[in-house]
Amino acid sequence: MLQAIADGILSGSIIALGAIGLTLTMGILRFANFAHAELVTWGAYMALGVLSLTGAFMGPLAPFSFGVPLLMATLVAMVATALLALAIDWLVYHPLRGRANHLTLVFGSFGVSLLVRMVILLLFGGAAQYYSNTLQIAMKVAPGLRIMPDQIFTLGLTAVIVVALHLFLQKTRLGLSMRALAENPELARVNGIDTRHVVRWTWIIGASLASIAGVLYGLTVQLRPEIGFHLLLPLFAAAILGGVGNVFGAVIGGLIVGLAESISVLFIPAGYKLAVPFMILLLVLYIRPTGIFAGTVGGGKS
Amino acid sequence: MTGFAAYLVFFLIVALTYSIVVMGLNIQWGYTGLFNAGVVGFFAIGAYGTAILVGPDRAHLIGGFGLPFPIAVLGGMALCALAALIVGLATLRLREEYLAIATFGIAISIQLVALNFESLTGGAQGLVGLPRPLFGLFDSPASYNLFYLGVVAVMAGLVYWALETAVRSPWGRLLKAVREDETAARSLGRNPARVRLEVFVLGCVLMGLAGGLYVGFIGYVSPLDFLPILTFQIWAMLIVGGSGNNRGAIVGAVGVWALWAMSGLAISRLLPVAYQSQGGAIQVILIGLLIVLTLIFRPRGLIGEAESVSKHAD
Amino acid sequence: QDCKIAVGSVLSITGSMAAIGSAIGDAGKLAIDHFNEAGGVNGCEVNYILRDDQGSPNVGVDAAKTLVEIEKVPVLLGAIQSGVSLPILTSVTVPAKVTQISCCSSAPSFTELAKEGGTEGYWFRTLPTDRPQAAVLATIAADKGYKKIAVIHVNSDYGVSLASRFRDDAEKLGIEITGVTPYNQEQASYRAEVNAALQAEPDALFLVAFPADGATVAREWISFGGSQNLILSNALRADEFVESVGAQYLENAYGIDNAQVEGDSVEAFDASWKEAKGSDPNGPGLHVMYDAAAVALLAMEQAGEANGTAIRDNIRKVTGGEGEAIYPGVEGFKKAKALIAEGKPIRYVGATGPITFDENGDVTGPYLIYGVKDGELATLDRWDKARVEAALEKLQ
Amino acid sequence: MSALLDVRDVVAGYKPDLPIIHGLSLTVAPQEMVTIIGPNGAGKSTLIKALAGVLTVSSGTVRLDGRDITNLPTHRMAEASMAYVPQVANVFTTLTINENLLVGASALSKAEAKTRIERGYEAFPDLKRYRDKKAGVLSGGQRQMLAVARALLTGPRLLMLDEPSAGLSPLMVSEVFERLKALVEDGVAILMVEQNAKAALAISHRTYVFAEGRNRIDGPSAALAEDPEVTSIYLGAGGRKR
Amino acid sequence: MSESLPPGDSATGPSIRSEGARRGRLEAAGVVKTFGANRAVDGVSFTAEAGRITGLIGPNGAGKTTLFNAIAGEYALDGGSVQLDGTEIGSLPPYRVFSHGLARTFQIPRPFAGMTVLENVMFVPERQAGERFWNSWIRPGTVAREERQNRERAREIIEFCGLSPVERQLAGSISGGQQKLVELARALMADPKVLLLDEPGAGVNPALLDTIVDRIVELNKRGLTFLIIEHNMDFIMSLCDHIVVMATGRVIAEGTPKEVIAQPQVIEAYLGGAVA
Ligand SMILES: Nc1ncnc2c1ncn2[C@@H]1O[C@H](COP(=O)(O)OP(=O)(O)OP(=O)(O)O)[C@@H](O)[C@H]1O
Ligand SMILES: Nc1ncnc2c1ncn2[C@@H]1O[C@H](COP(=O)(O)OP(=O)(O)OP(=O)(O)O)[C@@H](O)[C@H]1O
Ligand SMILES: [Mg+2]
Ligand SMILES: [Mg+2]
Repeated sequence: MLQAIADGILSGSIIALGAIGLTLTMGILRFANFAHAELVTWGAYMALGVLSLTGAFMGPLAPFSFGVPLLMATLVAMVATALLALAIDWLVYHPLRGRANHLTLVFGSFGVSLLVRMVILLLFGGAAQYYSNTLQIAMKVAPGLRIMPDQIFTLGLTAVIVVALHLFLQKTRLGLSMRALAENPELARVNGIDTRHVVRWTWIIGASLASIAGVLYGLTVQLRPEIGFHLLLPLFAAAILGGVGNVFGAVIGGLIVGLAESISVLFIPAGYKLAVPFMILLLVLYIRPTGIFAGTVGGGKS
Repeated sequence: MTGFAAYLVFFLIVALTYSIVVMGLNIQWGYTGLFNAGVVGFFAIGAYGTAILVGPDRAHLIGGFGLPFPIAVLGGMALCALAALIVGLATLRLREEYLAIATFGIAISIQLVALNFESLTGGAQGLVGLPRPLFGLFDSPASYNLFYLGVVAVMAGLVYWALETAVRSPWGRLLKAVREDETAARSLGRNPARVRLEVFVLGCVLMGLAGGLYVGFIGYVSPLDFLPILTFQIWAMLIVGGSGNNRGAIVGAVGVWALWAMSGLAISRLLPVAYQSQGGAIQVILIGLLIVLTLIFRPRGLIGEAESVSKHAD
Repeated sequence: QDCKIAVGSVLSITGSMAAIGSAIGDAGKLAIDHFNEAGGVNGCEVNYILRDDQGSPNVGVDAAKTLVEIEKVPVLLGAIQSGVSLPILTSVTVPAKVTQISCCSSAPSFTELAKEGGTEGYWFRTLPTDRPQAAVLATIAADKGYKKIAVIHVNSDYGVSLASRFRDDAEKLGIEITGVTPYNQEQASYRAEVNAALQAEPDALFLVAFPADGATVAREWISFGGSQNLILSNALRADEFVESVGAQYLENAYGIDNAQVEGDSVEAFDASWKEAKGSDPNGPGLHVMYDAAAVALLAMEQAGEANGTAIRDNIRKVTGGEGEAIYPGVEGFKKAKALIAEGKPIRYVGATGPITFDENGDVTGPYLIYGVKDGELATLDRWDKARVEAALEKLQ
Repeated sequence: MSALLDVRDVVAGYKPDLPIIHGLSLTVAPQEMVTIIGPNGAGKSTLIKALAGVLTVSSGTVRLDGRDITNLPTHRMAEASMAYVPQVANVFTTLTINENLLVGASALSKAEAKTRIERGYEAFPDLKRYRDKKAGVLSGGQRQMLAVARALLTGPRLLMLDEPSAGLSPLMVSEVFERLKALVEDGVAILMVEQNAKAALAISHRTYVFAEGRNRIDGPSAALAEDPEVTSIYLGAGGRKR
Repeated sequence: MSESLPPGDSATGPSIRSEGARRGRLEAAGVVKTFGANRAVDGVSFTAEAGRITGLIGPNGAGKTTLFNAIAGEYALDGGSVQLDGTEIGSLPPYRVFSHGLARTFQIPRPFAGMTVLENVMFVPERQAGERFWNSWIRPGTVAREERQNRERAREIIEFCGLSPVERQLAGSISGGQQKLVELARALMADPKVLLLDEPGAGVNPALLDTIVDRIVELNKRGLTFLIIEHNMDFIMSLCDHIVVMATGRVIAEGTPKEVIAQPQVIEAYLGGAVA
């Protein structure tokens, strides 16, 4: 049980990390971006590409399983993912934005997600890949409780990112512009906000977060062209549980999803595990149709 | 009848079956604005419901009632209605993306039940050897397919007529009003929750009907038939055809399915053998491109929303 | 050569089986290339048409229908998943009287369908059913002295039936099964399943999986301190799996596969694969796919005509029996063509060793026990038909 | 007096092939308050939107202080020292009052923004009371105040208002109008659309009367208020007793 | 502009119910609606007598719209009760309140943006047979007949509101003032016992407003009860029999128009120097 809880929290933190980027773009650009998952995958593969090009997986930074090269590769991946997001926005979302029906963008993202996933498949092949072939053996921290250092790292990183992002949204002008754009693009423009500029930054931040999530996922699990796609549901569940646009909410949502999955297996047949986050989601939405925390970008204050 | 004609018959059976699903979705999304992303779940309930009722008795399975096919399909539809009622009561308060994720989750859960509830659904193995209606009366599989195409076409035509008539009456206006502004509709004496539930159930029942027809044709169901990708395919059909228009729904179903099938054929013919194994990915890329390009250049789909709902308003 | 014969194949190139699908496709193509080099079938060049089913029955059925009706293939190779093969069989190949040979669909339902007459004899598969696999694995586990075994299996027809047979057999041999945990394919992580299975601290883990997901499960299992006594299903005999998990953790692992270890026929295949691909043919489905294609081609040659019914009726004439042994590769096929031309009986001994189809289209054959030695997949033991049957006998 | 805003033969609309404004010309001098009145659907809001860059001008020119600002991107209008308050949806309901004002001040330095916002609060004490509340909870009139307050933050030379008095209580109407008058005295030119024609004509210098996307009548407000044609068709009787 | 009233029609219910039968006494007693700590409506009691035009005025943020929402069922009451002709409607959802004969307009217009103006208005009548989907299959004749009558009436009301030129435009793409008129048109189409108008005049051209005043007077003569929020004092003064003044969630004055505007607290809170 203890192990299941620890595990749920830790795998929840990866979900949380992905969900932050999703909730942000969803809140500000006002559509459910189904292609967000592909940004996660893209980020993970870009880091792999950098690693294999530079050929380096130098000595890991104990006690973690990764070292400086992966951190550098992650930075490159963040840039590459942001570029991809900007390109997609320019080619697809921009022409679609401002259409009467904002779900047009959702459908556009269906299409984009198919495209990007298949391009990754063509570029990198379908087989599973890893950043490192050495297995990290979990440390026994208490009787019946084992934890991997990488997981602690993930948890810590998530916490740092959330706080930073929250401060960014609440305290900076760009953050305020993002929240204004989220509500009423035309009014934002009338008020002197260059919405294209804000949209660009939203993508850059969202995509960078996605790529970090992708790398961490690849680090603790594995790389395959479908990883993002299969993370999609937990990501959405987390974002919605927390209330769209609410970064703290996304983290809480991610943890709930992670915990629910890992604890549920102890009580119900594992075959139904996939349904558990949804049942929780349904329950929460039934009581609070806007998620646990009412969803507006930045969240927190009322 | 062989060759291309035989394939065409086969193709149309499948495409028209999907067109019924798309019409069901159209009534939900195109007219009422319900973002049902769990299409495949209701298709599955209709299919399994029919399969369990029509199937022969088997020792290790609970079902196997061996009922006549039409009754089994009706049973499958009734089951769908019940499921949609329950799902609808739980989720229809949610807006757009929220509803989408909730229904998506429900579809996954339905598929998991199909996968894990072995004694009822046959589990991962599925239900095998289901009788096909009136199969014995035909001397060749080809003529049987022709007959089945007739059945499916008549059903699709009936559904089209029924929906088109209903949608171009005040009922259609009611759906649109609920879609546009629920608060206003409520202040004008309508109960949007009831309207949405009604439409949701109706749409899902149509999906169930299509599921039943699918089972009758393939003679087999397994959880693999109901992967989430099918929901995406159905949505692509609706978008390409043009939501808010039943003709668009049919055109979209046939068109997208044709593209899907034809692109496979074209790729297997044109692509050098050494690259054949990339063909699948290219095919999916084509579908992705189709969706994106349609949205950009024909935002209302091939046919687009009918301008005025009620024919009486002209 | 100006005539052409098309052979169709429906496999999962994308979708959930993408990781293994395209290599399987290559194995089929290899057999056809070999045959073409040997002179083609009845003097005609064989054209291999591969279609993707994307892991979905609806796409697979449509692809199969195109192959049968438009490309006019007399024989269809595939699909991988039973859930795709079955609807193709019932709604495409049987009605059109086209022979279907699958490399990889292991569901018992095919046997049942065949017994009911539903396949009309058009169905064959070159991999053995799970019954003997489970028996052999359980027997070895008992010999090794494992007392408590946990089972984690992929939640598909393949996983479910192999896991449940293994459970029955192991329990008959006095082994305690501490839990049978299914996992759904392609999830973010299997930590929860692994933890659940770990609760009872079993001596060993029986893992029924495909290489990609299987590696994830195995890595998490080992990371969290699970026993390194692993029992592996046949689909895990793949370099990809060994590399992903790390060979050092697999020293105590053993698994089963349905190929003859040595013998000229197997070496013939391995060598020609290596020549074509530059690597060893380690991966699920390669040997069996090659054999599926080879059997189809030989039957066509034997029949002297390329139609489904003729192929169906001639498959048993070129396998089993008392004829002269034919091995994989160009030379083998040349020899076969010559013998057939002379009207002499042949007997295909394939990449998986001798093949015999029973009346339901199922194959029976010998097994190998694989493991990891010196960082590579290695063969630890072999079980011939007699030994397998003895084990089965004991479990009756 | 050379015009601050010089609009010449502007054609604009929502769809390219369906102009709503058919070649309209109008001027606003510095420190002048100009009113536009006209029936519902005459194209008043459409014109203002076109001037503010929300809609595309398909022909004609718009000059501000001699500079051609036709079809300048909306967000750069503020730089061109022009502010616009839309008729509907003119506050960010999910932001607090204070944040709404901050958005309006995004072109200013932080310190400058702060002092100007404080000045805004002095002018509209109601807003100060709610400064940390989401604007979504404000009443219709309170929103109107917020929108005007925000538009004034950047110290524009030309302020365009689409029905600033709609929904305001009589007390607030006179307050807002007083404030607009004071602004004009401080050097701001105002172009506003009003249906509260009586009050608008009373304080503005000149008035344009629109109908069907065209400029029907224009002239000094005082004169138009007396014009019988304008009165009967556009101003109404101002409420007959029953 | 047509000043005539839509003809009555027996099949869809007469557009104007026969006098006498029409009542519509709305009585609010101690109505409370709070948002968190904010008591937006804080114990409001008043009566809108049947057949009268009652005005509701007060400073911005006084709680007038909130009171409307509470009466119409949009908000659940936090205290007090609302009765329509003696029937408690305070706890009913909006669609039930409407069925009891109370219709309202929104201060910020809520047209069905994706429907034409005509459809917006035709939507209004309740209990249309065609709103049951099976009726279009089994009783197409009835549906068509009803629709014809419905359309005639809708057209007249649209013409009256000056919306004929945009009848076929989507209600989302007409001007702000026109959207307000669509609100009014829908309310008129509803033919209720009591009609709540939230600032019907704001944004409406004054000339058109005059004819709206006439219309309201005429409908009122036939027995329709009105409760009107409006800041246009000319409008209020010329129309209302009775005025209720609210400020900070409470009723601060009540009486005939003349009485009310003379009261110092009303002048201070609401009118300022702008007394008409
Ligand atoms: N949904 C809500 N949540 C919280 N507070 C609200 C909400 N709606 C209104 N309020 C508050 O209640 C008070 C009354 O608002 P209301 O809209 O009823 O005013 P009003 O009298 O209609 O004013 P106006 O004449 O400006 O329209 C205001 O202070 C407003 O901030
Ligand atoms: N969003 C829109 N999309 C398309 N057409 C529109 C839109 N808004 C207005 N129109 C058209 O433009 C015409 C003029 O609208 P506009 O808003 O300019 O009128 P207005 O003079 O401001 O009227 P009001 O006093 O009622 O606000 C309308 O009659 C309508 O036909
Ligand atoms: Mg306007
Ligand atoms: Mg109000």
